[in-house]
Amino acid sequence: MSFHTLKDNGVVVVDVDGQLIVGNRQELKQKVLDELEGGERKFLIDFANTGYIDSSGLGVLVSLSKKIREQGGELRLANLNEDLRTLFELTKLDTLFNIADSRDEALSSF
Amino acid sequence: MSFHTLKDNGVVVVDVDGQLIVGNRQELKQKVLDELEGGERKFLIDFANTGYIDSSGLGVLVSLSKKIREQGGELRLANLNEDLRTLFELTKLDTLFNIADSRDEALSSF
Amino acid sequence: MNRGSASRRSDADASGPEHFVLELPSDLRVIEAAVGYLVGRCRAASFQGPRLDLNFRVGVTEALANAVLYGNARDPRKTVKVEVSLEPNRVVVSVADEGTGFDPGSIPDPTRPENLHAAGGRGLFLIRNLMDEMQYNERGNALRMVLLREVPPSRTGRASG
Amino acid sequence: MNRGSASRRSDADASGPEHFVLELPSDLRVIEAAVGYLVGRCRAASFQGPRLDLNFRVGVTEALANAVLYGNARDPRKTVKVEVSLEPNRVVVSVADEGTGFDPGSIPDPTRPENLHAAGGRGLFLIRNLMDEMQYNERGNALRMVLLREVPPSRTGRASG
Ligand SMILES: Nc1ncnc2c1ncn2[C@@H]1O[C@H](COP(=O)(O)OP(=O)(O)O)[C@@H](O)[C@H]1O
Ligand SMILES: Nc1ncnc2c1ncn2[C@@H]1O[C@H](COP(=O)(O)OP(=O)(O)O)[C@@H](O)[C@H]1O
Repeated sequence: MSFHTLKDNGVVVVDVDGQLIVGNRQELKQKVLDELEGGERKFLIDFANTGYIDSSGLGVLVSLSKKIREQGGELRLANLNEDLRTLFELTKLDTLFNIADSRDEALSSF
Repeated sequence: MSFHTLKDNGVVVVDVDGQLIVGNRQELKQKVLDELEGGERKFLIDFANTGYIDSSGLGVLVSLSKKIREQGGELRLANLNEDLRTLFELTKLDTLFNIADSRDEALSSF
Repeated sequence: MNRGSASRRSDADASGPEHFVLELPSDLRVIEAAVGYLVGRCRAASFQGPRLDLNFRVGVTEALANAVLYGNARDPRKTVKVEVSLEPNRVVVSVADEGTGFDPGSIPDPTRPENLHAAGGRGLFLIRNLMDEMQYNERGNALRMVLLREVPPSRTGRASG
Repeated sequence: MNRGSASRRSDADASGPEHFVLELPSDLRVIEAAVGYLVGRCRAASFQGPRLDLNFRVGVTEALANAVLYGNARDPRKTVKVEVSLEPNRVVVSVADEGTGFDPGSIPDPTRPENLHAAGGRGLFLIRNLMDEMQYNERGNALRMVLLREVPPSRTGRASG
């Protein structure tokens, strides 16, 4: 698993390669919080290359979204495959997040 | 385990926090090779915060030292504790490396 | 000379009903590798598709995480034992920790509006919804989960294909 | 309901001669956690000092790495089994893989000048020099290592303290 970050037109885009689970969620959290502290306000997490997410991974997304909103920013998600969508629907977290089909869709409407 | 890199007067100093073993040696190798590719020639690996090293870790040091020498550079080691020194002595690798007692000693004589 | 161990290892190659075991240190870093091993064994027995990639992977990850974090409270002297039976139509996974257990009946529903913004509390819910059966022993330190290979008509979770 | 598993877990709390087991997926990422677990168990039985921190940690790491890399050739369907007996004066560790074994007699000495610049080939040498006894089974897929708690008079390896 690894995380890659790039900036696209003022949006911090984080790619999650591999699993987002209890063993590594802290890394993602720290990365995003560092950017938030550095003044960034628009965040997109791209799951195109993500294997699976567990409840800890979902929890990190919920708490990041909250922290970003508290600073007047926004977190969006993109490229959830069918399995990941099922997880968000089961847990009703699909009602909490702005979930775009593609990275471009998420970026163009920020 | 994590690696921290800084530059001190033209020397790339790498701190190894934790273990340098079969599960993570590639990370160290890649980090140093990237710097070598980027034109750096003087390297110091500081083991002050290292727990233990296994034969794979020793092997990475040997192969990095060789690659650096091939480019006209030099690799030094510093702050080996008594356990780590024992490993270098057992394997006779203490005869292959420039091993300094402290970081300052290694840096001042580069 | 440890012949006992050596011969036990070769028995593992004999075919028959697939049964396999892991005994793991209480360390979150082993979970991904352990789940990878179990998924690999299942796949080799031609169990595949979203029931493996989603339901099995996530359900087993949750069970292991709870065993390490709560059951064994990351105590470095304790292990987590995983036993898997791969049967023709289903897989049975047992995850046992060395903790004192808990009361799984007392866990709130994470999908209620007042819980939706909580960072935690979705693990057991996911196990319950992704697996076809889940049951703790009386003490609450051993969880037995059953996943059917094919989607049963009226269950949550994705259909194959 | 998996009572069998649950009761086996509680037996582990009973005192007596310390014997413990791990069964691990063939994945390099589990090695550090596994060694951490074993060291923790040893330390809890008041085995400590450089014989634990250096000799035991490195010797067991080498044995696990070889079992994963060569014995099981990282085959995701195979596991590595570790058995430890913690006796009053020594610790006995057996590491068994599911490979076809090898001939440990044929491994060259890595400290000879012509081998000193090689990147590999120091694992068995370290085990041999850090442990007080080491012996493979006939097939070569199970390694039994013995480490005395106190330094014996005429062995390589650091003295306590
Ligand atoms: N194996 C276990 N041993 C003891 N307590 C457990 C165990 N598994 C779960 N629990 C308890 O159940 C609670 C809910 O777990 P879960 O639904 O996975 O959510 P979370 O892990 O986010 O708290 C945990 O906080 C813990 O108190
Ligand atoms: N469990 C094992 N099963 C099969 N072959 C093994 C095993 N352990 C070691 N070997 C063989 O012995 C060789 C030497 O191992 P070692 O001394 O640890 O050095 P290295 O791992 O650097 O090659 C390995 O390259 C491998 O061929």
